[in-house]
Amino acid sequence: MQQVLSLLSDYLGVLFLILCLGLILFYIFSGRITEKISMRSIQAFKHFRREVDLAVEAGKRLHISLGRGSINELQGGSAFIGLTILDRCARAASNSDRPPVTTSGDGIIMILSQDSLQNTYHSLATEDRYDPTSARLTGLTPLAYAAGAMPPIHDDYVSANILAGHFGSEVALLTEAGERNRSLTVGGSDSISAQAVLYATSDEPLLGEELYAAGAYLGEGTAHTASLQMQDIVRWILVVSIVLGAILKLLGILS
Amino acid sequence: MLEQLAQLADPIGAVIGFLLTVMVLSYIIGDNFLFRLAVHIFIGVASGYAAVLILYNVLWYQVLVPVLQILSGDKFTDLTSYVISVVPAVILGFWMFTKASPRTARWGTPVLAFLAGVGAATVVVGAIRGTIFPQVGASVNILNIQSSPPELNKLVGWFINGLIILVGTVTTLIYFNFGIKRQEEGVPVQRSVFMGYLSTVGQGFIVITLGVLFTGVYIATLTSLIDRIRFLWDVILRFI
Amino acid sequence: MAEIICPLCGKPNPPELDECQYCQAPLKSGGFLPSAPEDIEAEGTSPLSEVEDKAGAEPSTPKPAAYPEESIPDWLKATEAGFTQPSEEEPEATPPEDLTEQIDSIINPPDSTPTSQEGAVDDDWLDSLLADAGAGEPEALSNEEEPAEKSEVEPEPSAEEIEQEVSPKEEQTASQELFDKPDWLANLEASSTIKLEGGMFGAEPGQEEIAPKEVPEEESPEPIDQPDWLNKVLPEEQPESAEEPEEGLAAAELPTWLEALRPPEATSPTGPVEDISSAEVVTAGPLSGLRGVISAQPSAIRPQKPPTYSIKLRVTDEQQARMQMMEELLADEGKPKPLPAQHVITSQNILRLIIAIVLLLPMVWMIIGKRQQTSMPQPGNVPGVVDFTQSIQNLPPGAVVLVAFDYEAGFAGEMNLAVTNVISQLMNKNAYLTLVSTISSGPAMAESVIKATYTELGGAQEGYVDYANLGYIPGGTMGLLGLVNSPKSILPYSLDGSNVWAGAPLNSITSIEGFSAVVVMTNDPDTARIWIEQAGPKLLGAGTPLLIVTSAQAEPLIRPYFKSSPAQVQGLIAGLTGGIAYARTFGNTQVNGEWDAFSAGITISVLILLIGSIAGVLVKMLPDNRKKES
Amino acid sequence: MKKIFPITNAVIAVISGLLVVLGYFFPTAFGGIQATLIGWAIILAAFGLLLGVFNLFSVHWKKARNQGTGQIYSLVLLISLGLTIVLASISGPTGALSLWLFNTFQVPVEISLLAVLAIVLVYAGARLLARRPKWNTILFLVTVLVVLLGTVPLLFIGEITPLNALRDWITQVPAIAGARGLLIGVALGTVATGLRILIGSDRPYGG
Repeated sequence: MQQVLSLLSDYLGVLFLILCLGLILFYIFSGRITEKISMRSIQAFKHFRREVDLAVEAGKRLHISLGRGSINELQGGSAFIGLTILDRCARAASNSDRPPVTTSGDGIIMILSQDSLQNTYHSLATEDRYDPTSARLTGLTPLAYAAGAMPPIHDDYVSANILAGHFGSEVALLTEAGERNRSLTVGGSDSISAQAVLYATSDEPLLGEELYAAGAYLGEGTAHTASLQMQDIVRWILVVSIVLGAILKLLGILS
Repeated sequence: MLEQLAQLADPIGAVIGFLLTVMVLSYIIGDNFLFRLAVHIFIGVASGYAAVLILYNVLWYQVLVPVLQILSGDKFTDLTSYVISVVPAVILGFWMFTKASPRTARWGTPVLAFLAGVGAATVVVGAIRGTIFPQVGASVNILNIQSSPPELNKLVGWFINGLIILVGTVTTLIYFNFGIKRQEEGVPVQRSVFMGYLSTVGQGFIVITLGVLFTGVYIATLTSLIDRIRFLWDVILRFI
Repeated sequence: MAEIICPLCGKPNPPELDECQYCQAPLKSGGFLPSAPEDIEAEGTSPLSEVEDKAGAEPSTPKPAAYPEESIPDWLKATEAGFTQPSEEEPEATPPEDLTEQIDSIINPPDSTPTSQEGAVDDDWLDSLLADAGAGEPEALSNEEEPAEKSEVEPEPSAEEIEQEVSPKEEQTASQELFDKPDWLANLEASSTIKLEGGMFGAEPGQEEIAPKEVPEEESPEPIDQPDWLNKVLPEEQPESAEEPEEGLAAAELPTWLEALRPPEATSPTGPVEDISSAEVVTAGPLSGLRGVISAQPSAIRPQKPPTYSIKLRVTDEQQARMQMMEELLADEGKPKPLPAQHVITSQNILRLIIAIVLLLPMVWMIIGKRQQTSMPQPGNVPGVVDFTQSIQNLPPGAVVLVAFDYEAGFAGEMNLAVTNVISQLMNKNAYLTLVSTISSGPAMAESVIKATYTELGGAQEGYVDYANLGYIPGGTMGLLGLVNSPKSILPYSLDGSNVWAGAPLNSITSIEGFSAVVVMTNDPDTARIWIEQAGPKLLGAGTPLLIVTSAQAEPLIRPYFKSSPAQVQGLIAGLTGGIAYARTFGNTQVNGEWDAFSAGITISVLILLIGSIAGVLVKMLPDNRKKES
Repeated sequence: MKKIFPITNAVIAVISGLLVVLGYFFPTAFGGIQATLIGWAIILAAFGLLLGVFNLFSVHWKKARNQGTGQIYSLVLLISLGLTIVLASISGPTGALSLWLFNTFQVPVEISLLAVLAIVLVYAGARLLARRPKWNTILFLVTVLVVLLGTVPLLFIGEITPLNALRDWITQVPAIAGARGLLIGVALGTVATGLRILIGSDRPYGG
């Protein structure tokens, strides 16, 4: 029993990974995203969609900030989801008078955001409107990045700020600039300290893992909806494991 | 504290620090010319220093110094590992420079695909081994009988606290459940009653956590504000 | 042999050709007029005979297949010669008077009254003429009403040529033959009268006046058989305008921009092409008595280069103005509209200013007065401080300690009190400090703290020597994982370029558990968690203490690791409270009013939050705000 | 040609990601290639930083050339960026000149920016209930007040011992429970995001 458990614990990571991957592929290819399942409403994404349309109509600009996480680190996950949101925003607002501008605090993320913008304009056959300086690196340290992202919020007629990526407490500088500029701020992060600050200072905070559901709520494709269903199933597996494990530990069965 | 030491050594630095502090604190009144000037100076200095340091540590020491050692005939331990682990990276690095211009940007995409692949793998494994397993393990061990305090009164407190942490962790996870079973057509989508209660409890725990973290951040910023007031006063005292 | 002039387009053609090389009009078969006799024999049939057969509308005397030479009247040959070889042969003269009287009678029949609108009158008598002449469908002829076009195309002999050609003797014979004249001649006269009508001899500027001749009346000539080639030619030339526009279809209103695009010549003629009422009447020659006949002078028939239509649009000023306006409209489309600037003074800004003043004043007061009345935190009351102190005390002298400077410069204000005290304790132990950092501002912060702390301890001027600043660990989590396994491979050199792993004391260290203690100074809870989860298990196994100095914002997330059993973190100092408590453990208390200012700030903050929340809700419940809300 | 490029990019991402994952879980077989790929990624991150500084320079160079409000700020940024790179390169990252620049410009401004946040956060806290009048906002504010009151002895009132105990309990029990739930949830989202890239469904590299 002990050897099985120790073997299991060595390869637990692989098993967990295979479980997650299998569930995603199952939902993608079987198309079994059952109609019976729908997603709970998240206020922030409703506001987000309406704000994108208002920005285009009012001739204002969208500001998408991707944080300062590097993709070589654990914080890169939130940067990837920020790029997904950027792609959706750029697609919706590219024909606005003032196309969207994106800021970030990491070199690789800045290049990926330039790529994302350029491909969006290319796919809409409006590549001549693409301006490489609309994707900006504003600073290389956390507070330099936040301070550098404030002027675009104040100057560029921004109507909505979407903060999606890895932040620290410096995210309050961005929400403050948005507040003073009277523009809507929708914010989410993988750092829970930043989530606490966003909860108090932004108009529409994204709590916990709601940021990672952006792809599914903004209609980025079946892969996003499938991975959301994977998260729900794995969540219940973890809940059951925690409760069972705690009971067994309490009873002393498990050492 | 650090500034007191700086003042002893460098009055000019202290005066510049004083001016920059006042210019930045003026943002409390509103966005103004002084604040922007100070912020742009700071961004230039901070980004410049970070660029020099990272290039120094990575490009200078890991890429160029071994080459200089080879050229100067110095015994260099492992040429093969250098060729394997550094030369391809430098080639990929210069290839990535095609991203500098929109026209050639398309050619640099393979390098970014590689970086995204490696980054995604790190992120996935880091999340599994660095967060999920440790946090689940800690939650499971919260009521581990072997780590229970021997005294009876402490035991009760330990058990109640453990139970609350267990319930809090589980209900917080349940609150974020995205999928909702649709009863029938036309009925607005809602959670089941039992799930509703669990989610509400979870939401309570989440809000308490965010409250505690918000307070921590606020205390840190308040301390910084006190430090700035003391620094300004120390510089004033020094020059009066 | 001389070149043949094409009767249709007037261009010279080689004699051997049957058709004009330019406009494919038949040369030999005589266009309007039969070509030279030899051509006819050569072909065996004469086009005219064909015409007659085809015309066949009226039962006419059967003509021999080929049209014999003798039956062509001399005057006509002469005129044809005039057409084809004006210079060489001597045209046979035909008495002009008889011809013109004939033609006059046709032009001015007894009942017709020439009116100013010649076009309308000519049409009626013409129809009647054609009906008499029995020339097939009236339309065919009526198609000839467009003299303007024909005259442009047909090179006609000028009046002088005809006069020279027609000698008095021929006139005599010509007039007799008129009575039983062949159909083609009738057609010719009909068409020529039309031409005359059409102004064949238009009044050439500078020509002398030719007095109009009285044309004797004649019976209406036999009906003229319409030559087949004329039917072929004429229907093609039938301009659309000839068809009567169906009722009910209003003339299409062309849009101005289309109107501007049309070349000037193409505009359809509303009035008569040319007003020939003022032209003089021909006095001599077969066409005498006709008005507006185009003279056959070479100067009259000037071979013209086909008119070039300029593609320059005729654009009026109004259209120019409209185009300008359109361009401005399009340009405006691209330009983003300037939006109203936000005004600075708003109720929110004022509220913000009041809160700032209320919060700042008491703290400034405490700092200025260096007030020290609030009870300081005791080391024992702050969990983690005592353990931290003990872990440092337990270090052997000269111990090798890994110190990670992972806090941002912004948090220096809060954390430097604790950091400098920890570093001074380590310096007192003569510990060898190995400085690393996972953030870019770390190495500079580490170097500054080492120098400042050593100076404060009253150390020698050249500074503390027992340390190595290895600088920045690139790659975040991955780099840290590498450092845990093999610090040497990740950071082979110190920042000043020396290979510190070669000599003591670092040469004995192969992995992270080789250090006597690991002190991590960070403000970010994630960074602390990565250190604990990546390095923790190995350090725990080796009994190496993991000590953390952090900010107040990270304390809630790190404390569980300190309280877990076994503790993954063996010592914790958090924020200003932890820093002051740690400083007090070895008597280093500062009297600068910071703690009292901190206490005042917290108290005022609580009041602001309470009052602000309650006031905000009350303001919201006011009736007008509620209306605005709904 | 149009289809080949995206597919090759996706294949590169999937294969390199797969090798690194295998390296983590089967270090003996794939550990070497994983370390090499990660080493490349670290060096490429430095090249990425160079491109980032180039972008920072070109954005502000463009602003400096155009007339407008941002012109002088961009000029100031370009001058301070250039001077710092030159001076820090000459004196080295921990040279006297670099430390002077760091302590004179970077440290005071960063601390002052955090100090400004103090006003921002207390103002946001004061307006939160009016903005979002719900039960969880009240619970949030009560938590903040309790933790603040338990952190330090109050002016004129001094220390309120029960509040200290309540503060410790709140920060060590419910807060930890919520934090664990949040961290596990965020980690699940991160795994889902990373897996979408590893199966080539998400292509943030503009495939």
